[in-house]
Amino acid sequence: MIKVQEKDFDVSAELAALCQGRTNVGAVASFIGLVREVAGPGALSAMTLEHYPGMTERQLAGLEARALERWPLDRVLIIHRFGRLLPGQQIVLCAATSPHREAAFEACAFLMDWLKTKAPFWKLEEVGSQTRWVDARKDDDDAAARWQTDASDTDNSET
Amino acid sequence: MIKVQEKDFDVSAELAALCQGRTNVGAVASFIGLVREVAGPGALSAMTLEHYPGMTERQLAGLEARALERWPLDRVLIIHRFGRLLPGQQIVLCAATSPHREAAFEACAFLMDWLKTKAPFWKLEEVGSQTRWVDARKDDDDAAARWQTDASDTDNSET
Amino acid sequence: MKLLYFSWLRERVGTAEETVRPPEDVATVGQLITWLTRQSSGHAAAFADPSIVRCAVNQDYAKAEAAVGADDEVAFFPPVTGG
Amino acid sequence: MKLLYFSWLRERVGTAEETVRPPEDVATVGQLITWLTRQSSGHAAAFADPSIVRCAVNQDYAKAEAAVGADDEVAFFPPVTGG
Repeated sequence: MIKVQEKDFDVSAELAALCQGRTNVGAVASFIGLVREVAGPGALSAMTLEHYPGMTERQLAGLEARALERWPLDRVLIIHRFGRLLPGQQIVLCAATSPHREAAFEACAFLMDWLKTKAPFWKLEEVGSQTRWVDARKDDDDAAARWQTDASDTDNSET
Repeated sequence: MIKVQEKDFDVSAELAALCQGRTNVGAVASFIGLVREVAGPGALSAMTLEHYPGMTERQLAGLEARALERWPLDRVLIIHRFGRLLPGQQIVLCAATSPHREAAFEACAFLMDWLKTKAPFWKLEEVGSQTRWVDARKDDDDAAARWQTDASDTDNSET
Repeated sequence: MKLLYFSWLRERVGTAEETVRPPEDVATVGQLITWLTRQSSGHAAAFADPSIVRCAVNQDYAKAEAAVGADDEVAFFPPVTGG
Repeated sequence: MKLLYFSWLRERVGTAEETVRPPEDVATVGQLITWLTRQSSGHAAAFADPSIVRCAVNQDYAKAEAAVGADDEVAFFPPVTGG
């Protein structure tokens, strides 16, 4: 399940809904990304997430399908917020449910690595009265690369 | 933080408390273990978790300390329930928070693998009118073994 | 052809969205970028370093050699930083 | 010496807890197990396959060669299955 939304989410409610009536689910691996106060040059006062409506949903749905195909999962959940967020607020929730924990953990890490490098979101940091667009991290590309299985996984490389 | 309790827990509230005021936490990896309805010979009607009060807290505190030493984490949370639980109910919550997601994910998987092989809990399954003690899984020993760094990590092997 | 810009590419071009009619010999993403850089100084600034520009055609990632046509939605943006 | 039993070891021995005074030549976990198997048929059944019995002395895992004394809390249980 994919949700792209401005409003906050409740982790307990979202995970409970994901597992509701799924009697073979023993493992729920999840990840929450929060706005950190630490920015490059000083304390962050806020962060605005811009995204590409339409493409975002399309990319996240493709990511969900890929995870479900690759691991023996029951369900996948990706919630990504957009708009202006304050330090400590929730940005993203990824979860994978499965009969066993290994698949759930691996799929959840996969979802985050790909989301960081494929989902069309851009972060604008506010530090004092200054704003700056966050640069992509080489580390994130490397993290995503470890999951590559074919050439179609390299889509976000140079144009 | 370690909690060994009979009552249920609220994931949102627990994770929010873990991150409260920790402005450098960007990543929260967590795992929830649920009672599966699927047992060996038939549908599970309930499961009772017995544990060793005192040793449980001691082992989980040691596990927490080991994770904090090994990864650049902010905090660790382990909540494990005991008593009689029904299918779909929550057994365990592990979480690790960190500035970055790789450490949080790895530490969370480590916590679960070690908890499965070191924390003194035993599951008694009820299937119809029969009860049986769940056997330890060789897979869990193998999963824990991949984190071993020294001889002291092999404590739960044969007496 | 509908063009969309995001993040600092949007700021440099000066608009989030525009409709263009490039000449017929503009048939790929790479040719479109070359043509766009000549349309304004804002466009030139946006595409000054093509190695940090990503493209999507009809909401899927596309490389320089990908085909583009009059009915396509083409988006340009920096490497993504969500999550 | 205080002994604790958990899970099916508790069921086989027939008690969760007992206090014992083994002879002085019982100085290790392994020697304690050997001595216990002679105390009752329940004890013998509990320790029939030592490879599936785990031990903790004062709440830390202990192997067969670990020392035990009169003031220790010694627990026996099967491989754990929590989580």
